[in-house]
Amino acid sequence: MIFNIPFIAVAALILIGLYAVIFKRNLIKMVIGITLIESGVNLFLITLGYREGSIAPIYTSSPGGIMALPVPQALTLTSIVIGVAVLALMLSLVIHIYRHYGTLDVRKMGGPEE
Amino acid sequence: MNVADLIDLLLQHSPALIVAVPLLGAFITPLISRLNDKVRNIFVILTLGLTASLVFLLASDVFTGNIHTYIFGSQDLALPVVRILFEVDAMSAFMAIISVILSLVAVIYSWSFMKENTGLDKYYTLILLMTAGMLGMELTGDLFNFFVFLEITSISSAALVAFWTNKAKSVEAGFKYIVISTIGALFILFSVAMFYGQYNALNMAMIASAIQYTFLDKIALVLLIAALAMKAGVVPMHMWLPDAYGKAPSSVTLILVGTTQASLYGVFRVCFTIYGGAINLSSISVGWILVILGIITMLLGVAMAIIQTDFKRLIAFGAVAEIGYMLLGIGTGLVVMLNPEMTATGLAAMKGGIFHIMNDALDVGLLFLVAGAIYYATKETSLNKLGGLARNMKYTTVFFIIGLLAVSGMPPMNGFASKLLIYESTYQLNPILSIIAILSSIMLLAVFVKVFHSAFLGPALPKFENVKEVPKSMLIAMGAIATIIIIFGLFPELIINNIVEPAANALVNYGGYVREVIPSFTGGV
Amino acid sequence: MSGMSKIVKTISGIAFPFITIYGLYVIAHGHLTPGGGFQGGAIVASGCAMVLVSYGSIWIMDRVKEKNLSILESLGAICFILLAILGLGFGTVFFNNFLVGTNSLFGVVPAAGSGLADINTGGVIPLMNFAVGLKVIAGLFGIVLVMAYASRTKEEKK
Amino acid sequence: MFALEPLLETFQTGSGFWNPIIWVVAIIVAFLIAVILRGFGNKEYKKKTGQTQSFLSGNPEYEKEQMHIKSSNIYWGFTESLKWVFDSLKKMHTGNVSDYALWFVIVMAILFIVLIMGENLVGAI
Repeated sequence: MIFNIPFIAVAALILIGLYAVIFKRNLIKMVIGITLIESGVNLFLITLGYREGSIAPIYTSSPGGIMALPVPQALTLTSIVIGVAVLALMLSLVIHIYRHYGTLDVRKMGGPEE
Repeated sequence: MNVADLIDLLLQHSPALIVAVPLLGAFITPLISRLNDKVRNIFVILTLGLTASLVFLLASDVFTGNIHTYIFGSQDLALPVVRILFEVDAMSAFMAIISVILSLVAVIYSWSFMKENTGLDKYYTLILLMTAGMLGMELTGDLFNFFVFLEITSISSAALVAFWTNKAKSVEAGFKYIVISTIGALFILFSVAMFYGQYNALNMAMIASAIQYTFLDKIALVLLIAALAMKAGVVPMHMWLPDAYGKAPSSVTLILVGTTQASLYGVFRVCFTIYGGAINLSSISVGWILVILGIITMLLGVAMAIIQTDFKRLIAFGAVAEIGYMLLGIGTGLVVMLNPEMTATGLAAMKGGIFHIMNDALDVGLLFLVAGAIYYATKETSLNKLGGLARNMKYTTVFFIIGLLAVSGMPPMNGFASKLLIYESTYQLNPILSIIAILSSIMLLAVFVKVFHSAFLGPALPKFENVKEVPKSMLIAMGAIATIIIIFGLFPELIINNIVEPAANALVNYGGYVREVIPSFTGGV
Repeated sequence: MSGMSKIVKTISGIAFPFITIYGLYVIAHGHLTPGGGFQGGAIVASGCAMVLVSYGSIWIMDRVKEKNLSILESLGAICFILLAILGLGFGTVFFNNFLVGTNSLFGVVPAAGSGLADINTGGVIPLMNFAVGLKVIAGLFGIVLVMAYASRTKEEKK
Repeated sequence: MFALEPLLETFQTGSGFWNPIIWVVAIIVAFLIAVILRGFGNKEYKKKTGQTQSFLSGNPEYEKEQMHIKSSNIYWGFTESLKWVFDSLKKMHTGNVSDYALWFVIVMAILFIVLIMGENLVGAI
């Protein structure tokens, strides 16, 4: 039962992130929502690689015993790297949007065309 | 070493080189642009030309029925499933040809189109990155790798959509695009994790051989279809697409068409290959989902296109409508796949859908290039203010007529052949589908006739008196696509037999795809 | 961004070399311990970002040119891909670890089983870590620099 | 070396056929007929006479800008009669990223219901 807690956390993080993206009007808060979704997915990946009583998958000077799966950790790392790039791009676009419109509220921006 | 050996070696390593060459070129570009702008442009065109020739070399071999696997990092092929590998079948090669043609044309077009912009070294770097990402998505045989290339593509294309940072709308469109594509990509990663948790594999072939169609697999299927369909611009998740297409520079829009289709390729790969082992009741319901999404996409795209007054936004809605035809064709193929009486119909529908992917890329791409040419000449995109341009821009007008006829499926252009296949095969599934498809095609013609009338016909307007024909590089780019459209239109049988049919067969024959990696696999037709 | 108080400047000046050394350590030991090019590069870049915050973007912009950073970034990426292509040239396939077993630089194969780490192992992996580290340092610092420079207030622009 | 036959082959679609070459020949013939017919009329056409000027029931000619039908006026009747459709479609496109994400979640929910509940229903029947 205790091992289900990470999965509940994953679901909670993703739902909170989606809530922030869909219902928050501030662009920065939407960006935060996306990073929350990303953290949720990363947590899910890491949790998949966990084995009960395992140690970190470092081969040198290992005390023996079972190791956690290294592949999900590598995937998580890649996903974090990509997340950094996405975050940087989104924030720089937000800076540009703020320069043009003078606001971060989505309702006060250009809106639909035609 | 003689020439034949060299070509053999190149062919063997081409899957890796096709991605590596534009990637390397992307990072050399900022260094070269220190020297000279012209040298940089030539370098970028040469890089993409080299990539294109590698793609053609690989495709010429793959279309004969071989499947190429390329395993990274090791010479011993004993453990392919734990390594990252590229797996190229005819469908991948078909999509790679589309992507590389679009990128090459876009770069030639940008020579004049983007001449007056600053920061072009970054522009070309991003274009090459985007090309590498697209090609990677299409060639890879590893789901996580697919996600990585998807993200590379979306990051670089979002930056390119917002390239004109002095325009508020462009930046806004870029932001929308990156938000939407990141959410989609994260859900794809979530479903990849679900696969990894169940089957301990990231390899598409490995997952396909082990898939059980459990509850988690169903959730993963939902996430994958929804996320990839959103990236492909399927209604009602298409709304980012007109924004991004309409506000990006025209040369970028051309490649964006390629990226949406790479995502569409992802949908098909998921439905046919990864879930190929789970063909039972599911294939019918998934097929119907694709068909219904396709019908909605067609109708809504074309209805929104009718009321648009912005040139590029209108074409973007036309592009949305075109996506529906591909979904309709492939979905029909999926619906009737298990019905032994309708095998021929299913294959015809798949051929139509797949052929239409290429036709749509060319037709819509040509129209976007024409829109860019008009923007270049007049600095105007609103159709209400344009008029009488046919007097000053003769070649552009001819190219627009070709694009107009092709996109609305008029004979003898290429769009007709693929749409004919789709109409006839969907008629056998359900006549109403076929009628809706024909109706929206007619409406598409009406939409583009409206554009033709308001931009090119009418009295010569005084403010456009001094408008000149666009520079040569743009004409060459448009002419190249127009030529391909006419050739495809005049000889459809040649194209379908040699390129489209192998691709359709490769998509259906998932067992062959799996056996290439796991020789002991026995499933599949 | 303008600079902060003298205390912050002094402390960050003292801390910066340590952060940099630690980041470079993480990069150099990427093939032995957790970490690698990206993590170490992020550590170094965050040290640079600390200096940026304490001294202000205008002060940094006078000393570090964003153009040079982007060249460094490109060089890192080119090195990475060239190493992969060298795997094709010297070895057999793309990304092949052609240095392993050559007993040259990083080419020593360690004894099987667990034991103490030897830094002279790993083949091309440490070299790739260096390339990625270079790219990440230059890239992240460039991003932070450009963002800080772009978001400066109106008074500072004058 | 290069065979001509595959180029001229008729394209079989399974239940029909399509040959663009024949179609092109037919179009060229039609075009020639049109040119000949136009030639008959052209004889009586005299340039720089009253024949070349526009005639609007005797009213004076408008300015060029006003003569051109604007694109939003084309298909006016069609869009006007289906106004409720187009208005609701326009309302759907808010241009707001949050709504785009909301649509994504909605579609995901619908697909989920169709794929999971739908199959259970089919199984029950």
